[in-house]
Amino acid sequence: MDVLIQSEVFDAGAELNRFSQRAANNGAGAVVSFTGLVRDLADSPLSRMEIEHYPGMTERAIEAIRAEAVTRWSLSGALVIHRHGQLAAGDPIMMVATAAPHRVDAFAAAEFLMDYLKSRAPFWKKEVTAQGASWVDSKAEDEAALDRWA
Amino acid sequence: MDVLIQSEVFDAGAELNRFSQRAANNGAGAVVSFTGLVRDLADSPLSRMEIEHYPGMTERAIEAIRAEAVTRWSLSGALVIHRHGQLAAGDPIMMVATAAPHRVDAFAAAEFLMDYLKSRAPFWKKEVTAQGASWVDSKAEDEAALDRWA
Amino acid sequence: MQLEVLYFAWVRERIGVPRETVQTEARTVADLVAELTTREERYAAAFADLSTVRVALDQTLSGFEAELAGVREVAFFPPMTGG
Amino acid sequence: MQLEVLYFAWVRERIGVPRETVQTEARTVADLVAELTTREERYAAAFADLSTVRVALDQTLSGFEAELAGVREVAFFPPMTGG
Repeated sequence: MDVLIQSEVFDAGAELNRFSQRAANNGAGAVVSFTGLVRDLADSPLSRMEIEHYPGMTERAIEAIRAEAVTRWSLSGALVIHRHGQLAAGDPIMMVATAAPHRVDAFAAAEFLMDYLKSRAPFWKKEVTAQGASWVDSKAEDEAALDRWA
Repeated sequence: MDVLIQSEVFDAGAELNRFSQRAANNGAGAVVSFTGLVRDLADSPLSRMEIEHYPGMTERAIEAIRAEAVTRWSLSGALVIHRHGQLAAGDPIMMVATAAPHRVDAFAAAEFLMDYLKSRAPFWKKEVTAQGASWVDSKAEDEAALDRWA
Repeated sequence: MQLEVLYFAWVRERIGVPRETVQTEARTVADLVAELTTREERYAAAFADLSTVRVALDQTLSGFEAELAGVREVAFFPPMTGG
Repeated sequence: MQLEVLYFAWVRERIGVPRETVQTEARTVADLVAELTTREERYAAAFADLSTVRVALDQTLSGFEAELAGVREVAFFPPMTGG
Protein backbone atom coordinates (compact mmCIF):
# COMPACT_ATOMS: atom_id res chain seq x y z
CA MET A 1 0.00 0.00 0.00
CA ASP A 2 1.42 3.35 -0.99
CA VAL A 3 -1.22 5.65 0.53
CA LEU A 4 -2.40 5.05 4.09
CA ILE A 5 -5.02 7.25 5.79
CA GLN A 6 -5.47 6.09 9.35
CA SER A 7 -6.22 7.15 12.90
CA GLU A 8 -3.74 4.68 14.41
CA VAL A 9 -0.23 5.78 15.32
CA PHE A 10 2.44 4.42 12.95
CA ASP A 11 6.12 3.52 13.37
CA ALA A 12 8.04 5.82 11.00
CA GLY A 13 11.28 3.84 11.32
CA ALA A 14 9.63 0.52 10.56
CA GLU A 15 7.79 2.07 7.62
CA LEU A 16 11.03 3.56 6.30
CA ASN A 17 12.83 0.21 6.50
CA ARG A 18 9.99 -1.63 4.76
CA PHE A 19 9.84 1.03 2.05
CA SER A 20 13.64 1.12 1.54
CA GLN A 21 13.83 -2.66 1.25
CA ARG A 22 11.25 -2.68 -1.54
CA ALA A 23 12.83 0.34 -3.23
CA ALA A 24 16.30 -1.25 -3.17
CA ASN A 25 14.91 -4.25 -5.04
CA ASN A 26 13.49 -1.76 -7.51
CA GLY A 27 16.80 -0.01 -8.34
CA ALA A 28 16.78 2.77 -5.76
CA GLY A 29 20.05 4.27 -4.54
CA ALA A 30 18.44 7.18 -2.68
CA VAL A 31 15.60 7.24 -0.16
CA VAL A 32 14.21 10.45 1.34
CA SER A 33 11.66 10.57 4.15
CA PHE A 34 9.76 13.36 5.81
CA THR A 35 8.00 12.91 9.14
CA GLY A 36 5.68 15.56 10.59
CA LEU A 37 5.44 15.57 14.39
CA VAL A 38 2.85 17.18 16.68
CA ARG A 39 4.70 20.14 18.16
CA ASP A 40 3.99 21.28 21.66
CA LEU A 41 3.00 24.93 22.00
CA ALA A 42 5.20 27.64 23.47
CA ASP A 43 2.51 29.49 25.43
CA SER A 44 0.18 26.76 26.72
CA PRO A 45 0.90 23.00 26.80
CA LEU A 46 -0.96 21.07 24.11
CA SER A 47 -3.56 18.63 25.46
CA ARG A 48 -4.02 17.05 22.07
CA MET A 49 -4.24 17.72 18.35
CA GLU A 50 -7.40 16.79 16.48
CA ILE A 51 -7.24 16.22 12.74
CA GLU A 52 -10.45 16.26 10.76
CA HIS A 53 -10.48 14.94 7.22
CA TYR A 54 -12.83 14.43 4.29
CA PRO A 55 -13.09 10.66 3.79
CA GLY A 56 -13.10 9.76 0.13
CA MET A 57 -11.73 13.05 -1.11
CA THR A 58 -8.61 12.59 1.03
CA GLU A 59 -7.66 9.38 -0.72
CA ARG A 60 -8.49 10.80 -4.16
CA ALA A 61 -6.47 13.96 -3.59
CA ILE A 62 -3.42 12.14 -2.27
CA GLU A 63 -3.50 9.53 -5.03
CA ALA A 64 -3.63 12.34 -7.58
CA ILE A 65 -0.65 14.12 -5.97
CA ARG A 66 1.29 10.87 -5.79
CA ALA A 67 0.54 10.05 -9.44
CA GLU A 68 1.74 13.51 -10.46
CA ALA A 69 5.03 12.98 -8.58
CA VAL A 70 5.57 9.63 -10.30
CA THR A 71 5.03 11.36 -13.66
CA ARG A 72 7.45 14.20 -12.94
CA TRP A 73 10.40 12.27 -11.52
CA SER A 74 12.09 8.97 -12.07
CA LEU A 75 11.04 7.21 -8.86
CA SER A 76 11.48 3.70 -7.52
CA GLY A 77 8.65 4.26 -5.05
CA ALA A 78 6.54 6.82 -3.19
CA LEU A 79 4.69 6.40 0.10
CA VAL A 80 2.26 8.67 1.96
CA ILE A 81 0.88 7.98 5.45
CA HIS A 82 -1.42 10.55 7.10
CA ARG A 83 -3.30 10.26 10.36
CA HIS A 84 -6.59 11.77 11.45
CA GLY A 85 -8.41 11.81 14.80
CA GLN A 86 -6.77 12.53 18.13
CA LEU A 87 -2.99 12.89 18.42
CA ALA A 88 -0.69 13.67 21.36
CA ALA A 89 2.31 16.04 21.44
CA GLY A 90 5.34 14.34 19.89
CA ASP A 91 3.17 11.93 17.88
CA PRO A 92 3.93 11.42 14.21
CA ILE A 93 1.22 13.14 12.15
CA MET A 94 2.21 11.94 8.74
CA MET A 95 5.12 10.75 6.66
CA VAL A 96 6.21 10.81 3.05
CA ALA A 97 8.93 8.58 1.62
CA THR A 98 10.36 8.69 -1.88
CA ALA A 99 12.97 6.50 -3.55
CA ALA A 100 14.88 7.05 -6.78
CA PRO A 101 18.09 5.98 -8.49
CA HIS A 102 19.51 9.46 -7.75
CA ARG A 103 19.15 11.79 -4.79
CA VAL A 104 18.02 14.87 -6.72
CA ASP A 105 14.82 13.13 -7.82
CA ALA A 106 14.09 11.67 -4.39
CA PHE A 107 14.48 15.08 -2.69
CA ALA A 108 12.43 16.97 -5.28
CA ALA A 109 9.58 14.46 -5.20
CA ALA A 110 9.44 14.47 -1.39
CA GLU A 111 9.28 18.29 -1.27
CA PHE A 112 6.64 18.32 -4.00
CA LEU A 113 4.50 15.79 -2.12
CA MET A 114 4.83 17.79 1.10
CA ASP A 115 3.95 21.11 -0.52
CA TYR A 116 0.80 19.62 -2.06
CA LEU A 117 -0.23 17.70 1.05
CA LYS A 118 0.02 20.90 3.10
CA SER A 119 -2.43 22.86 0.97
CA ARG A 120 -4.32 20.43 -1.24
CA ALA A 121 -5.15 17.36 0.86
CA PRO A 122 -8.38 17.83 2.86
CA PHE A 123 -7.11 17.74 6.45
CA TRP A 124 -7.75 20.34 9.12
CA LYS A 125 -5.76 20.56 12.34
CA LYS A 126 -7.10 21.78 15.65
CA GLU A 127 -4.93 22.44 18.70
CA VAL A 128 -6.53 21.76 22.08
CA THR A 129 -5.06 23.20 25.28
CA ALA A 130 -6.40 23.75 28.81
CA GLN A 131 -7.35 27.25 27.59
CA GLY A 132 -9.50 25.97 24.75
CA ALA A 133 -9.33 24.77 21.17
CA SER A 134 -8.36 26.58 17.99
CA TRP A 135 -8.12 25.62 14.34
CA VAL A 136 -4.63 25.91 12.90
CA ASP A 137 -4.50 28.71 10.34
CA SER A 138 -3.25 27.96 6.86
CA LYS A 139 -0.07 29.83 5.99
CA ALA A 140 0.38 32.09 2.98
CA GLU A 141 3.90 30.68 2.57
CA ASP A 142 2.49 27.15 2.20
CA GLU A 143 0.20 28.29 -0.61
CA ALA A 144 3.09 30.22 -2.18
CA ALA A 145 5.31 27.12 -2.02
CA LEU A 146 3.15 25.52 -4.73
CA ASP A 147 4.25 28.12 -7.27
CA ARG A 148 7.66 26.56 -7.71
CA TRP A 149 6.05 23.42 -9.20
CA ALA A 150 3.83 25.29 -11.66
CA MET B 1 26.40 11.08 18.94
CA ASP B 2 25.62 13.14 15.86
CA VAL B 3 28.37 11.95 13.54
CA LEU B 4 29.06 8.21 13.22
CA ILE B 5 31.79 6.83 10.93
CA GLN B 6 31.68 3.05 11.06
CA SER B 7 32.18 -0.13 9.10
CA GLU B 8 29.22 -1.89 10.73
CA VAL B 9 25.83 -1.93 9.02
CA PHE B 10 23.25 0.33 10.69
CA ASP B 11 19.45 0.22 11.01
CA ALA B 12 18.17 3.39 9.30
CA GLY B 13 14.66 3.01 10.72
CA ALA B 14 15.87 2.57 14.29
CA GLU B 15 18.24 5.54 13.89
CA LEU B 16 15.41 7.66 12.47
CA ASN B 17 13.13 6.84 15.41
CA ARG B 18 15.82 7.55 17.98
CA PHE B 19 16.68 10.84 16.25
CA SER B 20 13.02 11.91 15.91
CA GLN B 21 12.30 11.18 19.55
CA ARG B 22 15.12 13.46 20.67
CA ALA B 23 14.22 16.12 18.11
CA ALA B 24 10.57 16.13 19.23
CA ASN B 25 11.71 16.88 22.78
CA ASN B 26 13.75 19.71 21.28
CA GLY B 27 10.85 21.46 19.49
CA ALA B 28 10.99 19.76 16.10
CA GLY B 29 7.87 19.50 13.95
CA ALA B 30 9.66 18.29 10.82
CA VAL B 31 12.19 15.49 10.35
CA VAL B 32 13.86 14.74 7.01
CA SER B 33 16.06 11.73 6.38
CA PHE B 34 18.18 10.63 3.45
CA THR B 35 19.47 7.08 3.11
CA GLY B 36 21.98 6.09 0.42
CA LEU B 37 21.83 2.43 -0.66
CA VAL B 38 24.37 0.33 -2.57
CA ARG B 39 22.82 0.00 -6.01
CA ASP B 40 23.33 -3.12 -8.03
CA LEU B 41 24.84 -2.56 -11.49
CA ALA B 42 22.94 -2.89 -14.75
CA ASP B 43 25.67 -4.64 -16.75
CA SER B 44 27.39 -6.95 -14.27
CA PRO B 45 26.13 -7.97 -10.82
CA LEU B 46 27.94 -6.23 -7.99
CA SER B 47 29.98 -8.56 -5.77
CA ARG B 48 30.55 -5.83 -3.23
CA MET B 49 31.26 -2.15 -2.74
CA GLU B 50 34.43 -1.06 -0.96
CA ILE B 51 34.59 2.35 0.64
CA GLU B 52 37.97 3.81 1.55
CA HIS B 53 38.16 6.79 3.87
CA TYR B 54 40.70 9.10 5.48
CA PRO B 55 40.44 8.50 9.23
CA GLY B 56 40.67 11.74 11.16
CA MET B 57 39.97 14.02 8.21
CA THR B 58 36.60 12.31 7.66
CA GLU B 59 35.38 13.24 11.13
CA ARG B 60 36.79 16.77 10.86
CA ALA B 61 35.23 17.38 7.45
CA ILE B 62 31.80 16.05 8.45
CA GLU B 63 31.79 17.95 11.75
CA ALA B 64 32.61 21.15 9.83
CA ILE B 65 29.80 20.52 7.33
CA ARG B 66 27.36 19.75 10.14
CA ALA B 67 28.38 22.89 12.07
CA GLU B 68 27.84 24.96 8.93
CA ALA B 69 24.31 23.53 8.52
CA VAL B 70 23.47 24.33 12.15
CA THR B 71 24.63 27.91 11.52
CA ARG B 72 22.60 28.36 8.34
CA TRP B 73 19.26 26.91 9.44
CA SER B 74 17.17 26.77 12.56
CA LEU B 75 17.61 23.09 13.40
CA SER B 76 16.50 20.91 16.30
CA GLY B 77 19.10 18.30 15.37
CA ALA B 78 21.35 16.92 12.64
CA LEU B 79 22.74 13.40 12.28
CA VAL B 80 25.26 11.91 9.86
CA ILE B 81 26.15 8.21 9.66
CA HIS B 82 28.60 7.00 7.01
CA ARG B 83 30.05 3.55 6.54
CA HIS B 84 33.41 2.46 5.18
CA GLY B 85 34.84 -0.97 4.38
CA GLN B 86 32.99 -3.72 2.53
CA LEU B 87 29.29 -3.34 1.67
CA ALA B 88 26.84 -5.58 -0.19
CA ALA B 89 24.24 -4.58 -2.80
CA GLY B 90 21.15 -3.15 -1.09
CA ASP B 91 23.12 -2.21 2.04
CA PRO B 92 22.70 1.27 3.49
CA ILE B 93 25.86 3.29 2.77
CA MET B 94 25.05 6.36 4.81
CA MET B 95 22.24 8.43 6.20
CA VAL B 96 21.58 12.02 7.05
CA ALA B 97 18.73 13.19 9.28
CA THR B 98 17.73 16.75 10.05
CA ALA B 99 15.02 18.13 12.31
CA ALA B 100 13.59 21.63 12.54
CA PRO B 101 10.48 23.44 13.70
CA HIS B 102 9.51 23.88 10.02
CA ARG B 103 9.88 21.64 6.99
CA VAL B 104 11.65 24.15 4.73
CA ASP B 105 14.67 24.27 7.07
CA ALA B 106 14.78 20.49 7.53
CA PHE B 107 14.72 19.87 3.76
CA ALA B 108 17.29 22.57 2.93
CA ALA B 109 19.71 21.37 5.62
CA ALA B 110 19.42 17.73 4.51
CA GLU B 111 20.14 18.65 0.88
CA PHE B 112 23.04 20.85 1.93
CA LEU B 113 24.57 18.06 4.03
CA MET B 114 24.20 15.59 1.16
CA ASP B 115 25.72 17.93 -1.42
CA TYR B 116 28.76 18.52 0.78
CA LEU B 117 29.16 14.89 1.85
CA LYS B 118 29.18 13.85 -1.82
CA SER B 119 32.12 16.06 -2.79
CA ARG B 120 33.85 17.22 0.39
CA ALA B 121 33.96 14.26 2.78
CA PRO B 122 36.98 12.04 2.13
CA PHE B 123 35.36 8.78 1.04
CA TRP B 124 36.10 6.86 -2.16
CA LYS B 125 33.83 4.14 -3.51
CA LYS B 126 34.98 1.14 -5.51
CA GLU B 127 32.63 -1.26 -7.25
CA VAL B 128 33.73 -4.89 -7.41
CA THR B 129 32.17 -7.32 -9.88
CA ALA B 130 33.19 -10.73 -11.28
CA GLN B 131 34.79 -8.74 -14.14
CA GLY B 132 37.01 -6.71 -11.85
CA ALA B 133 37.04 -3.60 -9.68
CA SER B 134 36.71 0.06 -10.58
CA TRP B 135 36.72 3.30 -8.64
CA VAL B 136 33.47 5.25 -8.89
CA ASP B 137 34.03 8.48 -10.84
CA SER B 138 33.04 11.75 -9.26
CA LYS B 139 30.28 13.53 -11.15
CA ALA B 140 30.51 17.09 -12.48
CA GLU B 141 26.88 17.59 -11.40
CA ASP B 142 27.78 16.76 -7.79
CA GLU B 143 30.50 19.43 -7.81
CA ALA B 144 28.12 21.86 -9.51
CA ALA B 145 25.44 21.19 -6.86
CA LEU B 146 27.62 23.01 -4.31
CA ASP B 147 27.19 26.30 -6.18
CA ARG B 148 23.66 26.78 -4.91
CA TRP B 149 24.93 27.09 -1.34
CA ALA B 150 27.66 29.64 -2.16
CA MET C 1 -32.05 19.49 -7.79
CA GLN C 2 -30.95 17.62 -4.66
CA LEU C 3 -27.44 18.08 -3.32
CA GLU C 4 -25.51 16.48 -0.50
CA VAL C 5 -23.74 19.39 1.20
CA LEU C 6 -20.81 18.69 3.53
CA TYR C 7 -19.09 21.04 5.97
CA PHE C 8 -15.70 20.67 7.63
CA ALA C 9 -13.68 22.25 10.43
CA TRP C 10 -14.90 25.69 11.56
CA VAL C 11 -17.38 25.89 8.67
CA ARG C 12 -18.99 22.75 10.12
CA GLU C 13 -18.88 24.18 13.63
CA ARG C 14 -20.60 27.41 12.59
CA ILE C 15 -23.32 25.67 10.57
CA GLY C 16 -23.77 23.07 13.28
CA VAL C 17 -24.06 19.92 11.15
CA PRO C 18 -21.44 17.91 9.23
CA ARG C 19 -23.74 17.29 6.26
CA GLU C 20 -27.27 17.83 5.01
CA THR C 21 -29.39 17.29 1.94
CA VAL C 22 -30.32 20.53 0.21
CA GLN C 23 -33.08 21.12 -2.34
CA THR C 24 -32.09 24.00 -4.57
CA GLU C 25 -32.30 25.47 -8.05
CA ALA C 26 -28.99 27.32 -7.66
CA ARG C 27 -27.02 27.39 -10.91
CA THR C 28 -23.55 27.97 -9.47
CA VAL C 29 -21.78 27.48 -6.15
CA ALA C 30 -22.00 31.23 -5.59
CA ASP C 31 -25.79 31.04 -6.08
CA LEU C 32 -26.00 28.19 -3.55
CA VAL C 33 -23.95 30.15 -1.00
CA ALA C 34 -26.19 33.20 -1.49
CA GLU C 35 -29.30 31.07 -1.05
CA LEU C 36 -28.03 29.38 2.14
CA THR C 37 -26.87 32.71 3.55
CA THR C 38 -30.40 34.12 3.37
CA ARG C 39 -31.89 31.03 5.06
CA GLU C 40 -30.39 31.31 8.53
CA GLU C 41 -27.86 33.32 10.50
CA ARG C 42 -25.55 30.31 11.04
CA TYR C 43 -24.99 30.06 7.25
CA ALA C 44 -24.36 33.80 7.06
CA ALA C 45 -21.75 33.36 9.83
CA ALA C 46 -20.03 30.50 8.01
CA PHE C 47 -19.96 32.28 4.66
CA ALA C 48 -19.23 35.80 5.97
CA ASP C 49 -15.74 35.88 4.41
CA LEU C 50 -15.57 33.70 1.33
CA SER C 51 -11.86 34.36 0.91
CA THR C 52 -11.40 31.90 3.80
CA VAL C 53 -13.74 29.23 2.40
CA ARG C 54 -12.86 26.56 -0.16
CA VAL C 55 -15.29 24.39 -2.11
CA ALA C 56 -15.09 20.90 -3.61
CA LEU C 57 -17.57 19.50 -6.13
CA ASP C 58 -17.81 15.71 -6.07
CA GLN C 59 -14.55 15.63 -4.10
CA THR C 60 -12.57 17.81 -6.51
CA LEU C 61 -11.44 21.32 -5.56
CA SER C 62 -13.42 23.88 -7.48
CA GLY C 63 -14.34 27.57 -7.54
CA PHE C 64 -17.40 29.57 -6.52
CA GLU C 65 -18.18 30.35 -10.15
CA ALA C 66 -18.47 26.64 -11.01
CA GLU C 67 -21.85 25.32 -12.21
CA LEU C 68 -23.75 22.73 -10.19
CA ALA C 69 -25.38 20.85 -13.08
CA GLY C 70 -24.68 17.13 -12.64
CA VAL C 71 -23.03 17.59 -9.25
CA ARG C 72 -24.14 15.38 -6.36
CA GLU C 73 -21.81 16.35 -3.50
CA VAL C 74 -20.74 19.86 -2.52
CA ALA C 75 -18.30 20.45 0.34
CA PHE C 76 -17.34 23.72 2.06
CA PHE C 77 -14.29 24.03 4.29
CA PRO C 78 -11.45 26.34 5.34
CA PRO C 79 -8.07 26.25 3.57
CA MET C 80 -6.51 22.86 4.24
CA THR C 81 -3.84 22.38 6.89
CA GLY C 82 -2.54 18.88 6.26
CA GLY C 83 1.01 17.62 6.35
CA MET D 1 61.63 19.25 6.43
CA GLN D 2 59.96 15.92 7.17
CA LEU D 3 56.41 15.27 5.93
CA GLU D 4 53.98 12.43 6.42
CA VAL D 5 52.52 11.87 2.94
CA LEU D 6 49.27 9.85 2.58
CA TYR D 7 47.70 8.45 -0.57
CA PHE D 8 44.13 7.24 -1.08
CA ALA D 9 42.07 5.29 -3.65
CA TRP D 10 43.71 5.00 -7.09
CA VAL D 11 46.47 7.43 -6.14
CA ARG D 12 47.42 4.98 -3.39
CA GLU D 13 47.17 2.04 -5.80
CA ARG D 14 49.47 3.69 -8.35
CA ILE D 15 52.07 4.72 -5.80
CA GLY D 16 51.84 1.36 -4.06
CA VAL D 17 51.87 2.50 -0.43
CA PRO D 18 49.18 4.15 1.74
CA ARG D 19 51.67 6.50 3.45
CA GLU D 20 55.34 7.32 3.72
CA THR D 21 57.67 9.79 5.38
CA VAL D 22 59.27 12.19 2.91
CA GLN D 23 62.34 14.39 3.43
CA THR D 24 62.03 17.44 1.22
CA GLU D 25 62.84 21.11 0.86
CA ALA D 26 59.81 21.71 -1.40
CA ARG D 27 58.22 25.11 -0.77
CA THR D 28 54.74 24.39 -2.14
CA VAL D 29 52.56 21.36 -2.83
CA ALA D 30 53.31 21.81 -6.55
CA ASP D 31 57.05 21.70 -5.78
CA LEU D 32 56.57 18.49 -3.77
CA VAL D 33 54.61 16.89 -6.61
CA ALA D 34 57.33 17.87 -9.12
CA GLU D 35 60.02 16.43 -6.86
CA LEU D 36 58.18 13.12 -6.31
CA THR D 37 57.39 12.84 -10.04
CA THR D 38 61.10 12.91 -10.89
CA ARG D 39 61.91 10.25 -8.28
CA GLU D 40 60.11 7.22 -9.72
CA GLU D 41 57.75 6.26 -12.50
CA ARG D 42 54.96 5.27 -10.06
CA TYR D 43 54.74 8.87 -8.80
CA ALA D 44 54.71 10.18 -12.37
CA ALA D 45 51.79 7.79 -13.08
CA ALA D 46 49.84 8.98 -10.03
CA PHE D 47 50.41 12.66 -10.76
CA ALA D 48 50.09 12.48 -14.56
CA ASP D 49 46.83 14.49 -14.60
CA LEU D 50 46.66 16.84 -11.64
CA SER D 51 43.13 17.94 -12.59
CA THR D 52 42.01 14.58 -11.13
CA VAL D 53 44.06 14.85 -7.92
CA ARG D 54 43.05 16.67 -4.74
CA VAL D 55 45.30 17.59 -1.83
CA ALA D 56 44.73 18.07 1.89
CA LEU D 57 47.22 19.73 4.26
CA ASP D 58 46.90 18.61 7.86
CA GLN D 59 43.46 17.17 6.99
CA THR D 60 42.08 20.35 5.40
CA LEU D 61 41.39 20.56 1.65
CA SER D 62 43.93 22.81 0.00
CA GLY D 63 45.40 23.74 -3.39
CA PHE D 64 48.63 22.90 -5.22
CA GLU D 65 49.88 26.46 -4.83
CA ALA D 66 49.69 26.20 -1.00
CA GLU D 67 52.93 26.51 0.99
CA LEU D 68 54.22 23.62 3.08
CA ALA D 69 55.83 25.60 5.90
CA GLY D 70 54.53 24.27 9.21
CA VAL D 71 52.63 21.39 7.61
CA ARG D 72 53.06 17.90 9.02
CA GLU D 73 50.64 15.77 6.98
CA VAL D 74 50.01 15.97 3.23
CA ALA D 75 47.40 13.74 1.54
CA PHE D 76 46.81 13.14 -2.17
CA PHE D 77 43.61 11.52 -3.47
CA PRO D 78 41.03 11.58 -6.31
CA PRO D 79 37.89 13.72 -6.10
CA MET D 80 35.77 12.37 -3.25
CA THR D 81 32.80 10.12 -3.88
CA GLY D 82 31.03 9.90 -0.55
CA GLY D 83 27.32 10.02 0.21
